[in-house]
Amino acid sequence: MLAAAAAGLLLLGISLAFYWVPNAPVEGFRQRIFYIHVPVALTAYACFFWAAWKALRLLWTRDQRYDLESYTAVHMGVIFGVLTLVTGSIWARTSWGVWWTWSERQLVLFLVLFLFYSAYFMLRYSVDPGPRRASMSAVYALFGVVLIPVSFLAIRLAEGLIHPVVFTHDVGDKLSTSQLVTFGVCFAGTLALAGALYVNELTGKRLDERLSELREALS
Amino acid sequence: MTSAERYVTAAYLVVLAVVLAYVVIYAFKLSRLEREVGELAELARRKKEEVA
Amino acid sequence: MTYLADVGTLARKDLLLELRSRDTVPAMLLFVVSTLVVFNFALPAGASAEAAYGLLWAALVFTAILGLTRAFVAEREQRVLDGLVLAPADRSAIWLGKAIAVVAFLALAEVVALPAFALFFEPVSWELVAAVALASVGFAAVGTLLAAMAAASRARELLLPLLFLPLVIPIVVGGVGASIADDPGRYLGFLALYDLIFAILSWASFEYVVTE
Amino acid sequence: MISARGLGRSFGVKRVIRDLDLELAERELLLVTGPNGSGKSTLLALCAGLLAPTQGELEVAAERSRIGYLAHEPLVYRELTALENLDLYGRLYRVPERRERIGMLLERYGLWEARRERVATFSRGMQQRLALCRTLLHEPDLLLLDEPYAGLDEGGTALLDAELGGLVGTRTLVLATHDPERMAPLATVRLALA
Repeated sequence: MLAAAAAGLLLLGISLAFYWVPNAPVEGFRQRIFYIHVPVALTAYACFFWAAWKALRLLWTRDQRYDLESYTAVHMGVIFGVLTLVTGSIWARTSWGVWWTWSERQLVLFLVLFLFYSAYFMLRYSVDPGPRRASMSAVYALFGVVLIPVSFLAIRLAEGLIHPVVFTHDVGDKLSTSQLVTFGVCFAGTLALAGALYVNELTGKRLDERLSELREALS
Repeated sequence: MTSAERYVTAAYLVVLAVVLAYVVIYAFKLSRLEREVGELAELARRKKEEVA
Repeated sequence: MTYLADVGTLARKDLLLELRSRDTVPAMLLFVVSTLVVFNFALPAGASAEAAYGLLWAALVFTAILGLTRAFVAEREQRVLDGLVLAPADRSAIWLGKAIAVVAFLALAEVVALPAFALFFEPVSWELVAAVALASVGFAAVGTLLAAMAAASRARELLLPLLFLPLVIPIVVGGVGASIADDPGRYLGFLALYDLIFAILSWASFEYVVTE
Repeated sequence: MISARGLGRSFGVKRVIRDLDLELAERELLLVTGPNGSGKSTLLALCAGLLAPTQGELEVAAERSRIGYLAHEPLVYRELTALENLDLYGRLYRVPERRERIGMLLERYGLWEARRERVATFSRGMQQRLALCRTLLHEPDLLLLDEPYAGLDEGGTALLDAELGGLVGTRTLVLATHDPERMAPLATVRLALA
């Protein structure tokens, strides 16, 4: 269901982004990356918040099934985070001719988050499975969503300081109706995609766990 | 194709490629799970025979 | 009141342990001075004053990591942490006591590092001292919690910097800002905000890291 | 005092304790026996609250401050002296008349002379004696003792025998040992883990 919705919405969204929306006044054709880059980034945030919500539920109820759910959500968040970095890098290349720029807030923030959540995986791999690992991972996932606004603030503060040149897109300006519709469809599509992947991955991880239990019981 | 068009297309293709890569990795995982289930079924069958 | 008494008991124990074994603070002092000397050679001739302040903050972060990797060694050796966790004291008191000890060790390192920096590189302003003080609290708050996590893992000392560095990037931004910007107040305010947010978060979540 | 229903604990996929039912009333003595790796220490850590069950339920009707837990490790700082360690725990447990109580225990367990020496210099037996002092310091209602005789010499064994003899019937005791002979006559409940 979710997968079908994701496929449909994304196909529709991409067609809209390529064939329906008019070129942006200043940026021209290259502005169309917006319709994939920003929805993917917002979806990554959504995944991280979902992970933190599940982490909070785990610490609240001590119900161990939330551990796998939180872990899977972080996993999806990192996939979408990497996509944000790559599409953002391409956007930087078309706009300013460089593959990386420290003056693009979103991009820098995602680099910090990527490092942070990579350490989450290191933490999980380095602790034996059990309730202790579940609650430590949950605490770390919670720190992640607090780090997002704090880092964002820090990056804004740093901009004026270290890299005084600030580039601007015209996406910050008001979006036209057609732009808004295209963006909405694409965002719904990436969200549905993340949801479908999340459900799939969660089932797979649970299956893995059950199988090892079965193996233990049989041996 | 202008260079802007190429880059925009590339951005969308990257997303597609990552999703496809995920599907491929998942296919490998599925086949591993299938093999493991097979092994466990075999193990269970042998245990049952031993008991009988 | 009993809470504060517990915190005092635990913090005093950490200071006593350090006084007895003297293995963390001397290492931190030596490390921070060595780092400054290395940075002198890492900076190209004619590099700006701003660059020197940036390197000072890098040196402080790594010194904090050095101290934090030792934070739970005494507890880990003989599973003493289990003994403390079982005691009727609130578990957050263990975090607070340890964080106070870490701040004390960092302060000692900084008392040496800042004059050394002033001697080797650039003058030290009051804003910089305030920023370093605020940053030490942030390092200790977040670092103590993460050190407890790292101590429970197999990777141990290896894991701590990986967990710690992404979380303290905002401290570095605030610290460098307070050192070189025209309006350091904004950056000091940001550091105070960081301390407040992450101290509360670490204080509230420490229990979940040391219990099941 | 302790009641377990379908209690289980796994470490990863390895299930150390499975489907354990247990009822222990106040002032009883539970003797837990079994070979190495059978889950004795895990059961005691579960009762102490250090570990959480992964299956089933476990209720322990004693507050954290009323439990005394003797582990494999003595749970004391190696770089502190015997006196400093006991003082730390005495403060945390809010033991009334702390100094007198600590002095009495150190005297009884033959550690008075060594009270100002670092634990790192102690022999295994002395560390076990100190661990016993730490466990008994706050006069707990529920005592969880994991191999309490480990490392003790004849003198230490006799001291512990006398101590346990005095505690039986007035406190709830859970004793884990791979050598069941010693405490067998006093046990009111026995649990053999496989």
